[in-house]
Amino acid sequence: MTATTLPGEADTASRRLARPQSWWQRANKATLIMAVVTLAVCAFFALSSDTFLTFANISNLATQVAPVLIVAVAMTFVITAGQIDLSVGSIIAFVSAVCAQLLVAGWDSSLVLIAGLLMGAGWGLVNGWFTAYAGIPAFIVTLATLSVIRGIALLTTQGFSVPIDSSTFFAQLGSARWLGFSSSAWIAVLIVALGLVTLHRLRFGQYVVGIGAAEESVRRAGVNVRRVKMWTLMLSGLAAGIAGILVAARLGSGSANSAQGFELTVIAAVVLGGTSLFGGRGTVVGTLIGAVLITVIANGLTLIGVSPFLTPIITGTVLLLVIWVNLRSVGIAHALRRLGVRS
Amino acid sequence: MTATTLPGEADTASRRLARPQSWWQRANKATLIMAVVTLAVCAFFALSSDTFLTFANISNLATQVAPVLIVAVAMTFVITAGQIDLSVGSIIAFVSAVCAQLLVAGWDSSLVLIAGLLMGAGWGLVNGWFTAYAGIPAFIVTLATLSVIRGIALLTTQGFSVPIDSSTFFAQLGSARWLGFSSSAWIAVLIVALGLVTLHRLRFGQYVVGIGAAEESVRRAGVNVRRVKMWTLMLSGLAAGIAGILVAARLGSGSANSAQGFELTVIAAVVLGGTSLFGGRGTVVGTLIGAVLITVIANGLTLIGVSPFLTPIITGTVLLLVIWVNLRSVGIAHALRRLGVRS
Amino acid sequence: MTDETGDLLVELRGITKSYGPVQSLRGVDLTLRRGEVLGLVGDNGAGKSTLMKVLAGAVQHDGGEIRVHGRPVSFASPADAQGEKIGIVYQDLALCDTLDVASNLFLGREPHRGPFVDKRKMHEQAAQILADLHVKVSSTHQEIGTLSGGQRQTVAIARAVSFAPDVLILDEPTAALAVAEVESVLRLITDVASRGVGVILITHRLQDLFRVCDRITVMYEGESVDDVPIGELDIEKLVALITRSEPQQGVA
Amino acid sequence: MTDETGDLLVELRGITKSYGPVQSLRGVDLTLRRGEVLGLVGDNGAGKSTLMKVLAGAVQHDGGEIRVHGRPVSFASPADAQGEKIGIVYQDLALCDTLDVASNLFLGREPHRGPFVDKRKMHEQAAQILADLHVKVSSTHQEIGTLSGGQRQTVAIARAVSFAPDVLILDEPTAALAVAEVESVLRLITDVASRGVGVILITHRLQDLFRVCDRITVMYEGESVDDVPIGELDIEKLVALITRSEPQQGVA
Amino acid sequence: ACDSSSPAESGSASDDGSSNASSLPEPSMQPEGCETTDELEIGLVTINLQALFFNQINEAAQAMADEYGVDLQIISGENDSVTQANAINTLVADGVDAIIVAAIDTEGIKPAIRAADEAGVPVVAVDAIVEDPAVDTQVGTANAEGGAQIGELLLEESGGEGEVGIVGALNSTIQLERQRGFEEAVTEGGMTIGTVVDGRNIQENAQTAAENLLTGNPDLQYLYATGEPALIGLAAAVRSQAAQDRVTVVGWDLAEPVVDGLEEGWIAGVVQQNTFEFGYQAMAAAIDLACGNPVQEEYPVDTQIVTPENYEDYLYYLEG
Ligand SMILES: Nc1ncnc2c1ncn2[C@@H]1O[C@H](COP(=O)(O)OP(=O)(O)OP(=O)(O)O)[C@@H](O)[C@H]1O
Ligand SMILES: Nc1ncnc2c1ncn2[C@@H]1O[C@H](COP(=O)(O)OP(=O)(O)OP(=O)(O)O)[C@@H](O)[C@H]1O
Ligand SMILES: [Mg+2]
Ligand SMILES: [Mg+2]
Repeated sequence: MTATTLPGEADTASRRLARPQSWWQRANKATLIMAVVTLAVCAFFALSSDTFLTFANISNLATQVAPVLIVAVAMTFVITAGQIDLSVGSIIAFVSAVCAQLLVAGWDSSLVLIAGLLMGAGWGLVNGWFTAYAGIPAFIVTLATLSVIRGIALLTTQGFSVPIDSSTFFAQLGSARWLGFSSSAWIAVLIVALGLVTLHRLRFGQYVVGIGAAEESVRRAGVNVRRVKMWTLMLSGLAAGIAGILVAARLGSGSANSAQGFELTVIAAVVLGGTSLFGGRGTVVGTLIGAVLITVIANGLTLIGVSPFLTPIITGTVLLLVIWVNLRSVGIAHALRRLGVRS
Repeated sequence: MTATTLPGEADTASRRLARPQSWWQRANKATLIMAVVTLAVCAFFALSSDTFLTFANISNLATQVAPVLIVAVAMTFVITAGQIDLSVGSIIAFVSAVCAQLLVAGWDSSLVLIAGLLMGAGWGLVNGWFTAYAGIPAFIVTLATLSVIRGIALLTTQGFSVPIDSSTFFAQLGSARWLGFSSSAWIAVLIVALGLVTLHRLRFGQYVVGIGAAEESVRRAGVNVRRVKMWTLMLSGLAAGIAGILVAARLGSGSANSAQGFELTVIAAVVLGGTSLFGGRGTVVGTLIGAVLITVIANGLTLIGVSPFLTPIITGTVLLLVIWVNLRSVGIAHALRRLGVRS
Repeated sequence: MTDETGDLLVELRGITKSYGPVQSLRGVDLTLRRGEVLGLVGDNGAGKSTLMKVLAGAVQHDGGEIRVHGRPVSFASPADAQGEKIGIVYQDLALCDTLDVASNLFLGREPHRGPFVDKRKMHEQAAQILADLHVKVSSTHQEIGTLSGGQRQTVAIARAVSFAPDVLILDEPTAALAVAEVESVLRLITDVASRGVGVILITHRLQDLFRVCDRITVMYEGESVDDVPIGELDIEKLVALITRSEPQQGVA
Repeated sequence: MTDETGDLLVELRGITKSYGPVQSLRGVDLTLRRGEVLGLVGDNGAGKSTLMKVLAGAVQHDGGEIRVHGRPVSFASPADAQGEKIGIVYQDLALCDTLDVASNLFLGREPHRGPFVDKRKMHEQAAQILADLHVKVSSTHQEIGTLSGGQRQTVAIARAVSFAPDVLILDEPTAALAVAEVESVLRLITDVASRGVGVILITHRLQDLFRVCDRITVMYEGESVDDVPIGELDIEKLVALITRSEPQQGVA
Repeated sequence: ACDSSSPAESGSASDDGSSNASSLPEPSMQPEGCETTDELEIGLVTINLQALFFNQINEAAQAMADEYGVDLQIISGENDSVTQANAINTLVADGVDAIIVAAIDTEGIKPAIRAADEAGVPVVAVDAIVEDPAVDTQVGTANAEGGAQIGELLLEESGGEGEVGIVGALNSTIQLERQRGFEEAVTEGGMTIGTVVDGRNIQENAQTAAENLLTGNPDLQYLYATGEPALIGLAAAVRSQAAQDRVTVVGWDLAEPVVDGLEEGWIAGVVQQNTFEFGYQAMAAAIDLACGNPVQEEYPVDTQIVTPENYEDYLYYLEG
């Protein structure tokens, strides 16, 4: 009854409403702080070890972080959608072992690469189908396939670590370098970029976030939530397939013993990066930082020659500390910002 | 305006409202079906192996299921409250290793027992404090302490297992039997009973369920949700302490390398039992069934002489199958019920 | 405003739905014509929301028939109902708390350029729609979870309307709205109805029904018990129909 | 019905609250006397619910002072506010979906016998309370998550009332209720007020305010802008106060 | 008690062994056996199925069991001592005639073994030495001694000076023993122990750890790996860091990627346990125990040191 709309009023109102956010508003404060903390950790290691900042070590770091990062980016989608994938380590073992066997059997490298990707995606599809269409919680499904997939890999290899002929293209993938960085590192960069675009720029990403927040609401919006959920798990399977190929290529052998406990490292990286385990919030940049942080800690502690007995203790403590600082510092960031505005 | 309440009307209405539910209404259908499936699995093994139903084997089974079950009951509370505890395996290793060392150092068994319980509860308290009061997600906290706790255990033992003198009361706890069942089994029974009462009859249990469903609502109801959350994690730590003592007593040694991956088995048992990983729904009876099912599968497959390579494959497949049947069968149960009513 | 001879948009016959032992719908009939505003009333727990969820495909009914545009349909999912151009504002709103206002508004049909969501366009269009509806939010970038109850509800209404549906279902759309916003929504209803859309309005604000409805369907304990043109009713009679008692003198 | 000379139950002075960049409350004053029914009105997003969360201890304010019974208090948690006998029905109800009706009703103060929750007594008492309030649910064993919107709301009201608070805050308690239930709630409000309880009623149904309130406080964009005895108002004036415009002729 | 030839010969017998149809080397001893061997049931509880090492023990045991018609039930301990204890209890309940066990935790296995002994089931310990009267027969070598042997070899290479980096597995008692024996030998010989890293018994973890070890210690000359995954990971790390020219590596357990290193000479020596003999002798002892025949208390199986000179003689271990 008092809606006396002047001409153009709605227009200015709408312009005000859609005003793009400033860089600071858009930035995820927690991720920013996390980046700062990671830099601080790096600075500490750089001061304590001469080798840490050498190009050789940085290149090493990039290679070492690659498999974790690749799977963690995909896992970011899985966790953001409120699911989880515990089978990634087993898929890596499976793909690396079977690829090596196929190479031994005389398959061409390119075929084996394709087979590796298909196997990864295939296992992901199995996980996804049981989760999305049979309605079994992803935790259970992937816990079961974790055991099944590694079991099959063990069965086929009988415990042998299957060597990969270093003259094959497959093996060279492990040692190929470009601008001083390994192929693994470049692939990881590519996948992070793809992950960023997919989560923040594609409908799929919107639905993944939405499903994590309120699956039923997304379903009622007419989205095929089952397909989206299946896709997330397929992506993590595919990523594990890629990681399996890279691990095998780098080691020059495929083994069913690879990547045990890998899932926990990956999930740690994702959650450390600020993605909520209950779904609905996820960031690929955070995952990148989380994966780098975990790898840097392992690398740095070795470089400064810490006893292997102390390594897990220090790693755990640092993780806890980092998250703690991070949580506190959303407040700190606002306080700083307010100071900045005032001055 | 049409509220023409006749005298006594409210009374009959209230009696109708509070009418106790029938046994069938109260029963958790999923748990019932799960019990039926577990019985079916047992029947299968009983038919395939003469030994399965011997008293010796059943007594074995009871001993084998005990540590998993003890921790799983506590984990039911943790998961129902929407938390998780990944550090239970490490706590078991820690308690078993340190208890053995204390015994070697000449402490009296009773003191060591108390120390073991305190250590378990103490680590649980650490987990709980960081989760409830520092606000760090339980997954991260316990992932970090998982690494720290086992690290400390490894450090103190230098990775070697510490023998326990079999003449101590502590060691005898491992071999003590009553009515043919081991002390572990009886303790597990006791803890299941305590768990049942606590979850379904105490306020604490109500709050645990409520916090899992809607933490903020419980907080607004004036409940100290932080304390409740801390308690759940302390309970799982304590349970892990008990399990650690029993494992050490049974093995006659304490090792920092025991119970690796134990957390996954425990969580599998809990989730298999129908407790929701997202919190808000939990059943101790379901957990009991889940733990028994997992143990029976391992035991049965050994008895019927399945190849060890096939064991993980079969185990995973059976788990998936069981859950699948279970999900379908809530519908089946209703259908059966309806048939039953009609006939 | 309405077109009494308009063709039948929606026809529900004998819809039943049980949740385990609870029988929420025991046989409901309902019809909706093009350009008509139908008021659906009933006591708390009468089954109104359940019925609307069935019509929107969010819930599958056990028995009975749904006809849209005269054709029998069966909705396996909300997407199917959307395909028949049925739009709905759910009583619980069905929003995603961690997505921003614009994303919620366009959930499921984001404007896109090639494979990419066109975020700028999405926010601009969202701002336009919200400004048109006089929705009071400060930015289309705000997360839905941080909005006030009324703000959330207006976003949900904006969402349903912007689908340009043939059938618009509003399940207590004004429950949390302030006076001016209620007026906007009522105006909106007559607006869309005059463009030929069939509207089903569920509300407990009976006086609103008299301002926009053409016909009232009354539900009681899971059944449709009355179907009366608005002209034959006054507020006391309506209350009596809802509570299944004789009309009384005192009026709320 | 009210006692104008009654002692001051609640006094809020200059309450402010920001969520990051959003300033929800910019300085709100409010007073409530014993036995008084205070209407709190304002546009959507005006900050009414936020203010009530502050008063109920669910949210901590940034600045300003809260006095209860004349003593300055600071609520670190809802438990503290309950300690001062402040009861509230939240706009979002704050129920636990997987608990049953009786458990929700008694959450935080379950009847117990020794260390055990006395489930039978709990269900009996719950049934009594619900029957007294004419709440239409089929069983106290039903899970809250499966109730209809109106049923949930009545349970939340029953919950707040059964605390026997000194201060009762009702944040849009009748939004989802059917006519008869609204009447019950209004009757309930006058009832408890006559027993000396101070009631704060937030609602967008302005006509209800005139039936039960003694005084109206108006909020606008995070500030309290008016505080007027009900006698000085009619519905047009009230609408004008809420929307900050001149009173007009046409009435909703 | 048996018609055993000297166990040391078995290594040189490899050439005939690999031409054998089953591709397994010939056993160096056979059980005396009895009439009822084809009714016997024997359980074998191993550590895990992921290492070639244990699978070869299993293979050999299975081959001999097949030959005598014995029903062999193999159970994986999945790296968990409780699982092993459970397995032994279950086997006893099942009424097997003998149990062979490769213990994860040489202390923690004792109560289960004692229970088996009380139930009248004879127990053979293979690989890891379990010092308990309930064990009827021990088959295997002391891991600490093997570590010392390879330490001696490294001392020869280094001339008794320099620093050794170690890639270990802290979660394996056996490998910790190997590490301890090695450390004692080389420090006595004048070398020092440098950085120790934990490969967690997983190849790519070992690789990452070894890479960090190599980068962090650019002057490091000598390296030691305590098990198969550690050695494979270490070898991959040496290649990826192109450190073949500056390092000398010793370790445990022959594997295909290791052979290249031996060929190129930067792997100076590998301790290879005679896994097949472990399997055969354990099985033979188990059968004899089940038959009630007398057996020796110990069957020492010599460890073999594979070097760039003799590695070709040992390649039969890698034929799957
Ligand atoms: N998922 C469910 N499980 C069990 N019972 C349910 C479920 N959903 C609804 N019901 C029951 O069905 C009945 C009808 O609910 P519905 O939400 O349709 O009522 P309504 O007419 O919309 O009421 P209101 O006016 O309060 O919104 C209620 O008694 C409710 O308890
Ligand atoms: N957690 C939060 N984060 C950010 N902004 C918030 C948060 N909670 C509330 N707000 C903002 O504060 C303002 C006041 O909200 P509030 O819920 O108090 O309004 P209200 O007066 O109750 O409105 P309604 O009548 O619609 O219920 C709104 O603009 C809302 O967007
Ligand atoms: Mg409804
Ligand atoms: Mg509000």
